[in-house]
Amino acid sequence: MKKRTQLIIAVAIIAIIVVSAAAYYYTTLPPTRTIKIGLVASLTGSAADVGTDMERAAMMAVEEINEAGGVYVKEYNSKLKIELIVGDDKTNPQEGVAIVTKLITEDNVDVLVGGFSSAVTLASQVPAIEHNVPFVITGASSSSVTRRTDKDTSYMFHYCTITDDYSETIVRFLNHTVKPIVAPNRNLSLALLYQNTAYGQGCYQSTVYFINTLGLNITIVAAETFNMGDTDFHTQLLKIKNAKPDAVYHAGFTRDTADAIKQGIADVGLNTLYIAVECCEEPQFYEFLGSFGDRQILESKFGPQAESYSEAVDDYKAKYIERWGVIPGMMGADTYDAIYLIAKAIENAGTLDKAKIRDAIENIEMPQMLIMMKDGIIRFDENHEIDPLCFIEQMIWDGTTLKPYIVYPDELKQRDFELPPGYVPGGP
Amino acid sequence: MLEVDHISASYGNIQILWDISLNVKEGEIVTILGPNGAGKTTLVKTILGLLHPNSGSIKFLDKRIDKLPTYKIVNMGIVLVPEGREIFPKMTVYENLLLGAYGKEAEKNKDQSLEMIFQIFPILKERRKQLAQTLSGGEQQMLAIARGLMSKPKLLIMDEPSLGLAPIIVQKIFRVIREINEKGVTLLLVEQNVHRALEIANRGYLLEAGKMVLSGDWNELLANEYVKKAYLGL
Amino acid sequence: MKTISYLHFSLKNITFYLSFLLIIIALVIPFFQISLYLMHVLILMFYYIGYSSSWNLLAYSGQVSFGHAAFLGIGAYITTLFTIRTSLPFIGVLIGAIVSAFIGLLIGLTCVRLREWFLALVTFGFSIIMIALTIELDEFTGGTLGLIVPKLFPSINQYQYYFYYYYIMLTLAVFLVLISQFIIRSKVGLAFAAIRENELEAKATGINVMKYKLLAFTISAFFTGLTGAFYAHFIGFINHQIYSPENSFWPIIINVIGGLATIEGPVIGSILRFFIIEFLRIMEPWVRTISPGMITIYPKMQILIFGAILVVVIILMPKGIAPQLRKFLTPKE
Amino acid sequence: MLLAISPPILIQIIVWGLIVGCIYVLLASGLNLIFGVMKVVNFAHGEFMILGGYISYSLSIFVGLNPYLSIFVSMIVVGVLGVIIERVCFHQILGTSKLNELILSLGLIYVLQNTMSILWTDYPVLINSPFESRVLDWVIIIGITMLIMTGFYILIRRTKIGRAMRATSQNRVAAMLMGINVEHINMLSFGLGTALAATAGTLLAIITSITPYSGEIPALKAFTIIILGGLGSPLGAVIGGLGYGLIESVAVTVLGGTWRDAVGFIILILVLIIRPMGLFGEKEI
Repeated sequence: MKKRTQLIIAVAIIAIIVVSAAAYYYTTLPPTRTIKIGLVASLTGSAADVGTDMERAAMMAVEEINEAGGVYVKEYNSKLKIELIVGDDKTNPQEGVAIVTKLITEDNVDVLVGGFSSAVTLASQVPAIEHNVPFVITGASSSSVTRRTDKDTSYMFHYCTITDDYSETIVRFLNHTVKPIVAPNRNLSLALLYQNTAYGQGCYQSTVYFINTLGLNITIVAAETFNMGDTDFHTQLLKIKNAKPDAVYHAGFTRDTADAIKQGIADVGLNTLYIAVECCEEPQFYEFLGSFGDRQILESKFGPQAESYSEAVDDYKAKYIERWGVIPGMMGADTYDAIYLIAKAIENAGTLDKAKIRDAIENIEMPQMLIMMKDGIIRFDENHEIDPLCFIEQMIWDGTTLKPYIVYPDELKQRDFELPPGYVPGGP
Repeated sequence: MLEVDHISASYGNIQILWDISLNVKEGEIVTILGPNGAGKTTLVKTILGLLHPNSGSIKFLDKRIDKLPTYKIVNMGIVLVPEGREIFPKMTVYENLLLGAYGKEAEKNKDQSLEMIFQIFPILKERRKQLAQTLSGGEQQMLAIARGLMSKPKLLIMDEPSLGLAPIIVQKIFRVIREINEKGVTLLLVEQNVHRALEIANRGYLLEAGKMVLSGDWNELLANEYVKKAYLGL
Repeated sequence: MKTISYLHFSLKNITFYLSFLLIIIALVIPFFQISLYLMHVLILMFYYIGYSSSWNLLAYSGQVSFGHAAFLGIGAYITTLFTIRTSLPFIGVLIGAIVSAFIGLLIGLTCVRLREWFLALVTFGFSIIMIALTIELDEFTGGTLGLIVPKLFPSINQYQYYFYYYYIMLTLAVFLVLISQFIIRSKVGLAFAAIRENELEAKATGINVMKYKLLAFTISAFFTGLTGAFYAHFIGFINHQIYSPENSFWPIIINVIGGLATIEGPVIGSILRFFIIEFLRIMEPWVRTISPGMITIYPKMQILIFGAILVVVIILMPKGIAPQLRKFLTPKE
Repeated sequence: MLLAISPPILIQIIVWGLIVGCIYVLLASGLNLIFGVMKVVNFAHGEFMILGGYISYSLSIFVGLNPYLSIFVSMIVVGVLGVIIERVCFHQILGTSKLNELILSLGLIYVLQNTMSILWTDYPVLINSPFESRVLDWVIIIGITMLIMTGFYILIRRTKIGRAMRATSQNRVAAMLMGINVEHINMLSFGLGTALAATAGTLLAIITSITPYSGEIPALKAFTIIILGGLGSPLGAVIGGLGYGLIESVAVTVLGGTWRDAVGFIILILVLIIRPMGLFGEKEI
């Protein structure tokens, strides 16, 4: 028995070495030239639910472009196909660095796209910076990924809304729409419940910042935190209830936001207006909330569940459902756009030279796709950030399904804002 | 009844028992004598299946038991009152006794056995609701023996029942042992106290350094020069 | 008698040649044109050898820590904070290790009276408390957004950096393996072993148990901090996730799989970890071609398979691989 | 800090602590039973809990079973799985190094988490209670916990099999000598322990949502509880579990959500500095 065990182990070790070597050789064979796009997504770990959506959206964009023949690159004088290589950063900085290094040095990707968690992306973008690989970040919402000062971020592009956008839209909406109804003669009391991560803290800080700079009559009466992955918010909500807010701004992911709203209404009896951020724009969020989501608020920039507001979104939604059998989420939309953006930039550059691609991305000007821009044109500003048009959706429960309608800003408005049933205004 | 045939046994790589044979007939009191570290406890453990012999065989009522797990051996009717009592400290005296009657056969007769036991050890009846760890050493030994008896054993093995007890209690315990034997239980008694053991035993074996050095009737052993010199201090 | 000494001699030879061969291979690898990624994972492999050897030193004294990531993180954070302010990374690394050793001593003081699971859970608790502290003291530590760690050698390109770092980590790993060998063979090591085997007996033979336990904690924390500091400069980024339970469990996994309380355990365990994980990663493109349904599942399958391998290895070889390998290498009589 | 909170809300905070405490009680009692009998720490206990939650969830979705009734089904399913895992895994490494238990558990954690993630995806699920009022849910949860713990207590204290379990946990060799088949007892206690975890999981999925990963930290907390309560002491697990839930709730109120996981360990360390054997522990283990 013992000898056999030894033999098995020896054979197993040798087999692993041989197969690895063979597979390694096999995967590094020089293929015909394609445009290689590396997608960095969190497929396992605490943010795994969002990574899958990014991967699906990216695959769809790549398939569509390839079906149309590919991307014309002048240097090769032919249409090249796109090859998508997916790397899992496991929602962990160490793994992020490793996987981006792999994508760059082993798979020799031309462009990188993706990156979800801000902290992970801050770490994983470093190899991209070092190797001068253009990286279109479509998930991380902290502005620090393109504004860091210790590294040259000229190859980093931020194609998604950032926490500043969320908070600005929310406080403007509160001031414009909610305050006149709830607290016309006093300051609006706002409570925050945020994830104690870079992302949640970003939301909190930018809320404070915009209230102050815009000079709004909004007071923050409570600010509670929770850990990523927590599912129990009762204690924090009770504390918030004690502070008597007029509205609660929850900065978190799909899972914790839905949980918190449900617990707040059903368990804690905090009948107020809950504001979620666009991270929650996932089909599961609506399913999960059900009737509890009635007349609650979601800040967004891409509303596949809402009443039709953009043809591009409707098309994308239909294709996505056909391909994957589920309604698309928000994270994938940025990534989908970004792939098209990259394809366009490569075509403009006419080469696969990374510096030229970077220049082409920097100077890109193309009509908006899924994510709406304030002026309808996708372009990057001096910080390599876009200027997206965010909106506020109000979710309406019709007895069977929860459906969002845009209530702010006025140019997109589909419905008037209403207070949630049983709403209890807070105190000053 | 019990036939141990040329067994040897070891802990890991250290051999403890060499080629040991012994037998016990129904109704007898047989004693295994020997100094500390002679392998007496190991021998008992091997009989009970806590340790499996390297070679040789053990038969009980003509059935091989040397490869059986302990609980099967116990349920066949060999019961050990282990060295150092090994009672269940955080259970009451009564619960300890009930555990003695864990086997199916024993359970059927448990009321009857209890009655008998409380007759022999009235102190246990008094203390039956107390936690076992609160008993004195002598009481714990009595509990251990009583618990063994609850199993309705065919063969009761006692490992050092007199160890660490006051002489008066030892006397009482040996009286009890004889009483038990008179009720029809075969006994295998492992003892360092050669004198006392031979007083009540029919036959005896002498174990030294893992080997059987002597065997015989009680009077033969008592008369043996070596035993006299080495163990009886005569 | 003669045959025994002969066997001993030849066994020593085999292990000696084997380790010699391994080091030679390790030394020449960077001269082949291997991808940076392979360099990256090899550097991490050396890091794991160093980290688990440091953990092993504490375990050798019978004290099993479930929260070694605390020391790893302290070393990393201290060197980062120091280097950001002074731009002297090598001194930072040393200071990181010293502070970590000091914290190790303090944690050791709370742990000397504790045994087994009690000790394990208290050390684990320290690493969890460190997470909360790091988030709470965000002005200082950067909170969850973390800190960017300056490089060990500024202003060289990534290829050179990896090349240098490869040898730094290799040296660190070899150094830590040799130093553990040295400590374990010394009088101190004997005391550690005595305490591990039986604390009361060790006390009875006149060993100052408390002193040696604290010494083990301090030494182990020092080397863990050192490894963590070098690691931080390599990854270039650090946040509270360095204290994650996963990071605390890696040295245990590596040591137990490799062979607990052996010198070669950390080396074998780390090499095996490297092969299993890279093997699963290399299989990915191939798995994608078999079935499209596997696409979203495979990243999870990788971890699942890794878990299953752990279970199987532990059941088949409860003592780890090192003792099996020793038997295998020992010439039959 | 607590004084700034109005009394009705303070009461709610305390009640909530006790409800969470119920989950900890169930979880810790199961872990404690397994530890007591087998002297094995099953770090994958939290994954059995979550699996129980998912099974009840699926039953309530696909079969339409009342979640409070599905507890008993998932108890059986998870319990049987526990028995199988005891036989195939833990039994094999009994008596080897204690760290092997950790590594084995870690392997099981990886396997179970990712299996659940593949089967049920990573999105959180919540079992919808059939009742309108949440207060009723809470009363039922406390009631079910009391019911199950009473049943557990009776099983352990009053039945023959419970006696055999306690005997095995107090003195394994002596238990064998009583004719107890300790391997059966191992299987049974592992199964019972995981079944208790499954109950905790179902209740957890009713009050908050669960994901495949939400069992990791609670298992470690349960372990902290039984260490604090004295290893192997059933009453310690109950008091410890309730106390832990309460302390956690108060700590989040006073210190903030960041400290939720850390506060238990701070208390553990303080207690162990003063009493190295735990609060109710008697002798060194």
